[in-house]
Amino acid sequence: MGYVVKLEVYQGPFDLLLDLIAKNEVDIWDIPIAVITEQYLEYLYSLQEKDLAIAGEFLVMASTLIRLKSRLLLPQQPAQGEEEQEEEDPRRELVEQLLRYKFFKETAQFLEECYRAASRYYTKGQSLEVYNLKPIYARPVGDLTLDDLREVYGHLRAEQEKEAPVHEIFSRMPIQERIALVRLRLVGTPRLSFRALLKDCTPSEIVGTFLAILELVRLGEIRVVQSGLFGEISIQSYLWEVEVNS
Amino acid sequence: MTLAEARVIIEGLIFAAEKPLSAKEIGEIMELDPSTVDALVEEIRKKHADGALTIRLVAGGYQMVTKPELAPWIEQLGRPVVHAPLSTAATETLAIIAYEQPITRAEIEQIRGVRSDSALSNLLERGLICEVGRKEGPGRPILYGVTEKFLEHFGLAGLDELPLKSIGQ
Amino acid sequence: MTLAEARVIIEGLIFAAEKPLSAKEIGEIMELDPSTVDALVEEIRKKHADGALTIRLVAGGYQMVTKPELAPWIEQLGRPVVHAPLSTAATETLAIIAYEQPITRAEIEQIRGVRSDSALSNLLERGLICEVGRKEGPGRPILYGVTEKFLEHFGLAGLDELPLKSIGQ
Repeated sequence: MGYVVKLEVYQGPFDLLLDLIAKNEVDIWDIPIAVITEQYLEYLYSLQEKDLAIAGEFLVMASTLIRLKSRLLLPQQPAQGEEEQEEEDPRRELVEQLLRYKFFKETAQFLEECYRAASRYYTKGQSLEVYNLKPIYARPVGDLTLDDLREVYGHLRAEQEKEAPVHEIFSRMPIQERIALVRLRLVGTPRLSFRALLKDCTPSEIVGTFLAILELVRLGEIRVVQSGLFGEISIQSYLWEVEVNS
Repeated sequence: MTLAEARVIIEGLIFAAEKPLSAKEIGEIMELDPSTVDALVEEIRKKHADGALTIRLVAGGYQMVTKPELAPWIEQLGRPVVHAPLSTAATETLAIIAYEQPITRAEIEQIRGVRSDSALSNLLERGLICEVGRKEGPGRPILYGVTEKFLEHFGLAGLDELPLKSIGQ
Repeated sequence: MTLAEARVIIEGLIFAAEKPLSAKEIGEIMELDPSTVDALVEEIRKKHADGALTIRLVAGGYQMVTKPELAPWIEQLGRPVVHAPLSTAATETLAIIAYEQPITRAEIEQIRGVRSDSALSNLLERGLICEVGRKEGPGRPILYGVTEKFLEHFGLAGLDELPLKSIGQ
């Protein structure tokens, strides 16, 4: 006489534990850890028998339960003479996590009901094609005031007096980042073609890469070799040579 | 503009809009008080009492929809399901984000007790959540929040329609 | 199914369908005679006489639309009112143009020290600046100036009402 093990799908170890607690009709604040641990492990074994993979989180919880069980088995040493100290229940943290999860699990069920109700309402099937105009700006400058404008302008002029304008070409990709990229590409490679380095680069990235290479040459990290006029430019790493020779 | 004319215009606007229209948005277009808009929407609902349509409040806006009892008939049209149901994992993840936003992936996983990256990427892809910033601290992890589409998916007028969270229940 | 019920279902179907629905298609779903469908659609039209919606026959099918006289209102929907604040780049650019106009893009970039083309196109799109001519010289670059909309927004009668430049304040 066989019986069918009903394999329920649990969202995770909390879900499984909550189900075991409900089935055993026990108080969540007073979980019989020994019983629940046994049933929890049984469930995992049943999965194993079915050759089902057990997610790591379930195993972590199993070890937590076993640790809890052994802690509860150890006799508590009553503090003699002193006023009775409230021992922290070792199960407390787990229960709080379970309750927290339980709330969201129930909210998810509430949301599923909302969805079932909402999906019975249908919106209109066709959009009226004609209203694809550009946005208008009711307040084209937002909260900007005249004084703001004057201030901004004043600052700009003051800045300009101080120093000659410098074009920030590389606002998106500072040269430091480019240098890091080139270094990264050179890891474990004796040489790299300049062209390969520029693949898929925007113009400002190309300029940035070029400057990065000059900087790396200056730092003595690389040398740049060109076989002939208009030939492939090859970037060679000194660091790699050092690595190989050492 | 008489109130009756205003009522007709509001009906037209709600019908034609591609997304739920708030009383404020309608009010701005028509130069009307949002509370007047609300009252007129109520009138429109009444006028449609014996018809197929109604106006529901979803994601903070008004949207014209068919009455739910017509669903079996509408299904026969074979419209593709716009809002396919979510997996339990995704719904749980959404529930957490709705209450705890802004929240990181690690914090969500802490609550659910399981990895949630595929649920998250599913929700992002469907536009039900979005990145709302970065948390200060190591790695500056992404913070997630729910979108208006979330409310629409579940037919909620706003987040305050979610059940009260009684701490330590 | 009573005729009144059928009328409501037809209204819902036409509203929810993704394309204009012919009387024949409706009749097939509802097991009704196409001529009955036509008659019921006529009734629906009448029920909407004092509302915003009507049903028109297009490409051999029925389609629910707003009444034509509402068009000017509906058009407002396609033009979302944007209260987007100006970016810092756009604000700086606007300030420069207000004080230095007529001015070329290159001159603006000289002052700001950074490229300003997207700021310029943003301001053009918002109607705050416009092209006011061409500068003599190589390439004859476009000269920009502020618009009446700019003056209107800041409540200025003219440019001479701009606050005095206080440089290095």
